[in-house]
Amino acid sequence: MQVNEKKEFEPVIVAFCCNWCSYAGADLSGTNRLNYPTNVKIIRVPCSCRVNPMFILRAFQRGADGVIICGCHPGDCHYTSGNYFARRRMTLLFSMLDFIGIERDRTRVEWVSAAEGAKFAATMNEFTEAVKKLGPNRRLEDLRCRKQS
Amino acid sequence: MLRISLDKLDTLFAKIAEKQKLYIPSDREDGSAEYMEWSEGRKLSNALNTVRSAKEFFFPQTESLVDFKLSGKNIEVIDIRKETEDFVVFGVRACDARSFGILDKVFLSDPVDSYYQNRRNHGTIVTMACTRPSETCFCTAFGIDPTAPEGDAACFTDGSFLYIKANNDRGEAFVSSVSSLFEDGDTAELEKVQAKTKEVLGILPLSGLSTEAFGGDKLNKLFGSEKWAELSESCIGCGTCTFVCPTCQCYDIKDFNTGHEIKRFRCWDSCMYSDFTKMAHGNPRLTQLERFRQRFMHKLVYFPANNNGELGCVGCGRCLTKCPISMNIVKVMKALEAE
Amino acid sequence: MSNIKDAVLNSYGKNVRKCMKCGKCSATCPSYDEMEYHPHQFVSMVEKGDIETLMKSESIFKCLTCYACVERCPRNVEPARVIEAVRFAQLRKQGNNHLIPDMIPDMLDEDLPQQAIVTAFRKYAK
Amino acid sequence: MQRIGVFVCHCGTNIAATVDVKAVAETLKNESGVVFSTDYQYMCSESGQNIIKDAIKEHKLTGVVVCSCSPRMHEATFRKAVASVGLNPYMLEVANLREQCSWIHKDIATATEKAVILGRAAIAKVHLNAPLTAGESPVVKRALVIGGGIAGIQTALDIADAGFDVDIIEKEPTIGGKMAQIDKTFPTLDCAACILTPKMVEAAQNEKIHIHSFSEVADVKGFVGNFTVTIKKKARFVDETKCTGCGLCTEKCPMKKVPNEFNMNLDNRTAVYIPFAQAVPKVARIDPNYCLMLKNGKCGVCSKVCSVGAIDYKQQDKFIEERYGAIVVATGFNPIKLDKYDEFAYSLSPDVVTSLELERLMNAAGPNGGTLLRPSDKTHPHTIVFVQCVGSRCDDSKGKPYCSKICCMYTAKHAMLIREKYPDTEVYVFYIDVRTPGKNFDEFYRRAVEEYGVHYVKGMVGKVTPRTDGKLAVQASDLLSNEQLHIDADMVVLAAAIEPDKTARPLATMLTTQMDTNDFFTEAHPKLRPVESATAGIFLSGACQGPKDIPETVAQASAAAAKAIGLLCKNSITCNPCVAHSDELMCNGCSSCEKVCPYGAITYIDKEFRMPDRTTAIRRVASVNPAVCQGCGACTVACPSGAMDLNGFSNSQIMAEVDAICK
Amino acid sequence: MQEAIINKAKELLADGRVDRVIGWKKGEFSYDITPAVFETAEEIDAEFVCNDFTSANVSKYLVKETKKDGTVLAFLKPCDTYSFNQLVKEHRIDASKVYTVGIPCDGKLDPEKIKQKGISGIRSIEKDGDMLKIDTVYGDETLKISDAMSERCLSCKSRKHVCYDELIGEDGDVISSNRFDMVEQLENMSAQERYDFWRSQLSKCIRCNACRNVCPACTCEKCVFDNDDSGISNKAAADSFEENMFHVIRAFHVAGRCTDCGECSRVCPQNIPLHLLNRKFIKDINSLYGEYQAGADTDSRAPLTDYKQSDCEASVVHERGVE
Repeated sequence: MQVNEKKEFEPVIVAFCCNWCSYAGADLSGTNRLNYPTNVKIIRVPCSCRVNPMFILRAFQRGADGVIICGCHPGDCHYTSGNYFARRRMTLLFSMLDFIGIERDRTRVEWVSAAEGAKFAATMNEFTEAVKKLGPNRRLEDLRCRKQS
Repeated sequence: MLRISLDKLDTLFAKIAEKQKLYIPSDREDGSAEYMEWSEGRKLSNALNTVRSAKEFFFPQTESLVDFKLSGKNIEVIDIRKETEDFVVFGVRACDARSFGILDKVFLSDPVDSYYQNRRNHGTIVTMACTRPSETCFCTAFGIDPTAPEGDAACFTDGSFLYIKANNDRGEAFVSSVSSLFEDGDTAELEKVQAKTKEVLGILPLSGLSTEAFGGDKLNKLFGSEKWAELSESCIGCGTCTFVCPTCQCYDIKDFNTGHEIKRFRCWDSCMYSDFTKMAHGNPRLTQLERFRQRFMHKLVYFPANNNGELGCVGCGRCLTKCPISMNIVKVMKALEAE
Repeated sequence: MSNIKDAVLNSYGKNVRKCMKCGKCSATCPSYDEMEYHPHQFVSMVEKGDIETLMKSESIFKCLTCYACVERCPRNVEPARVIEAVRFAQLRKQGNNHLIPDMIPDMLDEDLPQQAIVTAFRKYAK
Repeated sequence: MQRIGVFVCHCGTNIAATVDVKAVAETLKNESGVVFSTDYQYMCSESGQNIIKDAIKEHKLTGVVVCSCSPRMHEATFRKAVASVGLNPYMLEVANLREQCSWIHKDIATATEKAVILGRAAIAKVHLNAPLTAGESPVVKRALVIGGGIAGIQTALDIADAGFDVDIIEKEPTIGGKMAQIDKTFPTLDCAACILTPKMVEAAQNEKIHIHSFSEVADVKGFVGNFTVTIKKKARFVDETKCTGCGLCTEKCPMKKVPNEFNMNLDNRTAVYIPFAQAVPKVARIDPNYCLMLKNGKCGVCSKVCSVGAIDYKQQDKFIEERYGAIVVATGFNPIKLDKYDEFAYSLSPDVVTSLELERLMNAAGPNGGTLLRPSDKTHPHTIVFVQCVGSRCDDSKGKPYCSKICCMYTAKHAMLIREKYPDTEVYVFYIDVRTPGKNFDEFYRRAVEEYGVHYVKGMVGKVTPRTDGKLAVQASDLLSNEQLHIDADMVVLAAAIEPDKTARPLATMLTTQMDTNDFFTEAHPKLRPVESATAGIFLSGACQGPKDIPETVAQASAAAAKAIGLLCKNSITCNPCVAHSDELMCNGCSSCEKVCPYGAITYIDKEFRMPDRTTAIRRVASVNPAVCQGCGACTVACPSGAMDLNGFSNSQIMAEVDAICK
Repeated sequence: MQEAIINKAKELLADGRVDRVIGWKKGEFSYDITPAVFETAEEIDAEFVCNDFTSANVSKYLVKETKKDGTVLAFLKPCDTYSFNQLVKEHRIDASKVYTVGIPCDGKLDPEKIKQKGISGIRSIEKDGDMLKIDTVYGDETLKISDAMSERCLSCKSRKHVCYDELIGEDGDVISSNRFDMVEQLENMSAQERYDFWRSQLSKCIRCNACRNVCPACTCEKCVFDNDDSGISNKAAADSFEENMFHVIRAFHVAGRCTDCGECSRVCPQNIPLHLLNRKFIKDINSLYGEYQAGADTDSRAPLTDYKQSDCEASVVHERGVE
């Protein structure tokens, strides 16, 4: 990979997607050839309620610039109540991150069903743009993990 | 003795900081004092002592030792050691000054700890005599005179002047580097202050504390004491006492995987922690009683046993003020003494 | 016009869209026959924003505020409060006196308590 | 250290066109633990699978990463392939290079870079994979149906028909439920008893079906395939096995003034009674609240007249324990109490009745022998007003927020029946909306209006006032003509909302199933799993899940039966190996995990542990039942100490993926 | 007060109702008081103390004490009863082995606050009306009691004992306190200001774990930060994210369980206002999911193990006013 001069900031974005809705939605946006940036890397989890706040902080520690959690729409959880728990946990966590001065736009929860390929792609485009605007995550990264260029 | 008016301290600090980094105790917004790097406008604290001791300048809480880099399937070992720059720590109290002697015995005896040695070689310790000891002070029990502190150079104050005196070669060099700001002056006022301070030392509540009952030969007597159970009962197993202690020198070495390299670092450890000195088989001290006992036995018995009877405590009193449950070495000494 | 609607909705403080048009309010209203617009119409006209018409109508003063409709409305729309809100909107308009002292002698009734007249002035006169 | 093989699929040009697959395979070769890396046209093809199998054998691979299409597509295929050569199928991970990489990106350089990162994440995860084995748990081949109404009966009949034993628990002395009280059914107007009682008899006679009438569920333990249920057989003071249902005792009983609940308390029965003529089981019961013998110890007439000696005044509640593989809940509904609706004068006038009471008034076996008479003076009513949505669609605390669904249709039925039998009667129906979705439903309603001349009025009744002349003054609104109507009615019929039976809530707690705020059981998925509860092995039948009419209830009953049969057919259930497990040494016993588990898979046990100070102590620790756990992972996050972890998606595995992506 | 408590302890020991007493023990000075277990009336007479400095919350010790045989008597201040209840709720304390006696509290004094006023060489501290008379080796000093009061006691949430077997003195009420003022003040700052505030505070952390070890909600058999397998264990106190991670995760782990007893801030040797993190969670929970006070009862569902279908979306954080 060549190092371009004055390379545009390319954020690292981690997307946690529940296996039943959002991961399938992501697959669908692929099947429909809907474009979204390569910055987004998806991690498959059984349910949005599997996402431990630790994972999110870990991602930021390791230099991720944005973290998005996608799950089934409220009421549609494969496990009936998982996304409701996830919603409370993430709301409180994001509020706390906001409280300690972390940019709000680095975190997001979005409900994407297996049929919403277009929504998935649109969400990822929008989220990547928002994170790009913020620039690199400097407040949450662990200095030891910063890449020496 | 050489002296400088206290209102000229800023000039003195500026002069020192010209050539090297200068650290002085300064007040934080929460009311406690901490060593901070001096820069224009930073004021010397009047506090008796800092929350953390000055040991951090030579034995930092966390420091990287070596890096390992993986490229393909090869591991590259990177020595990240660099020669430290010269620095001055100003305003160290007599108790903390004594602690370096204790740390030196651990880190500079064979095998020498090169990371520590590197810093020791580049750091100048300028001490400050006490004028207002507190009820938690008991340095005199360890033969320390807070009105005449050790260190490379010692400073004294009578309220209007700062007096300076070199204690060794490094101190001489330091004093001569700043002596242009000083003038020779009369010490009568200073002597009065010192006499007053000595008087106060005599009436402090802990002034009569005796160390008679401790030392390297007291192992068998003290190890099995029934008092340990009672003393350790309410210990919550935090590391506050060890981390604020100027003489605690235990550390752990761990690896941190950053994803692109492994950083091997060492960091302060506390014998109060359940995973202290954890080995393949587990932890040798399973209960808080054993861990608690370890800390005080180390200071009062094991250390003197290996170091010609010198006790591992300097009586700074930090653990007396900071322990969440107010259990401390004085209570331990008094309880064991009664045995 | 919309600010009148906003003002009415604001003083009403509930959601007119909850109405499912069952008509129980009108069914229950003791002043129904006196009214040009009936309680259920109030709700739907306020929702549509057709408030001027209501304000001009005498119906707003026919409501006894007996709260039968409030008590019985299954959707918690509470039509009496809608009517009250429209009435206030009308009363708060400057220069509209619905009660002037000259009208009193004709209306006087021996049994009418003095306090009612005072209250009526407070409510209906500017 | 794992020995990992990486297999990069071209998927024809699907992947290879935008991802440099050779470069991916080459780069991933350098990852730690990777001992083999290759690419191939179609990994899912037989020859592609053989490449994987051969490599496993040749390179002694302990882990496999396939970089191909979505794992939702071919994960199962590849798992089968690796299992066929003896590698645990859960040692395989799929990196999604097609749907989530090649198909969405255009630039080869960046797509390839992303593909490498996705591959690295999969490799990082495989490093921490552990072989997983699916557990098995046996299935008890017997089902329990809770509730003996039409839903329960139909479910039981279907399950029995498939050859499985099935028990029905009915809390009343007879099965039959609400349908037994109904006169005629819409939209065909055939007699309810004529179609229900044969089914009741069929259930009674089927040797696979065992009816526990006048019984309740006292306790439920266990999990799918293996429930243990304690049944409380309430004392009926008549020996079921001896009573022949001859009815002599009921004739002789001197206590004749007991309100007859089967006829909605519109007439009386005796203290010893059989609920109705076609009751199943046709066994008498003594009502201890009224029986003179049981109350005062003075009477004993029934005992004297019973020729088989079935009367047993000393009978006690009995508890029996049974084991079941599946449980079907069919607890049904009740009309709500109308005591909060003073405006309709329900408690003031006997001539204001609920629809279910009207059913009994019109029924041939009812209090008036089938002639519709006013309850107050037994005269023929000439004007009848029906009020719809009484307590349904209410946003207040008095009623229910939902539509009770059946009222529109049964009211049309009542109106039609009355107009047919008594053409001189004027019938008004006050409605908010008329809802008739269903086969032949709207036609039925239109017939009531067009052929039978029922007056449907869009509006609501505001007030019913009983007058001294015996009439009911009905004040209502007609919204379409914008007028207030005043009708002098002889009778007012209220379509009361229906609500789940009161026994449902405690039952749901015992079954660890979920309920909505209205106490209807929650289905596992509102669209795709409508007859299953979220708790494995518990199925839902009839109105306990939501308001339903008879055809819908029966359809759901059969569907629930089919689901139960599907379970009972199996000798054992293979459990999903990706389930949660608790590290007992770290578990605090705080119960957080238990509270978020939607399946009740977590229980707490007291276990003895060796403590650090070499003593032993009993600690409360969580224990996951792998047969019940579905692997959502809610518990793993609720657990503060990290004692709870999920196989296949462990904390360390997910964090390794995070690290690999962020590196 | 102390006398009544001592008499109660001796009485309960004497009639065999309890086998041990957990309370506080005299120190070297008037303020350095240590929680302790007493077994005999003699020990109690000699060393038991309950005064303005007995601020340690003893409820967490009951986790350990109730694993032993016999019944233990615990003296609980109003705020301690919330911790006790919460621990009972989480099955950490076997309530049948504890006899709880509620004792009144009108705020405890913070020795550090006294010393920060420059008062040194303290020999004794006595109350005199609303003033403290302090005898020091440097002469007599006076200080307003409110100036020496613990920060947490100045915003006390409740003087009501939520559980007790017996009560000494009168029970108080839940107080509508100003405890969220500082949280609100921070919320109204800009993100940069908030970041600067927390970075300056959290960078003081020396990872001594006192906050965690004293916290009655932190009773894990093994803390994730001590567990090498958890993936987030770390002893290093690097001046970077590690600090934030520790405190944020710790606050999250106790969210919905923290009773706001304030022990974390009391014991922090670096005076980091850690309770603000917990209070932020409490404030959010109260405003988003309805008022909830952990420890107020032993059977309600904690907010994070509960949900409503109508809960707000996480985007509520984005919709807030100040950026």
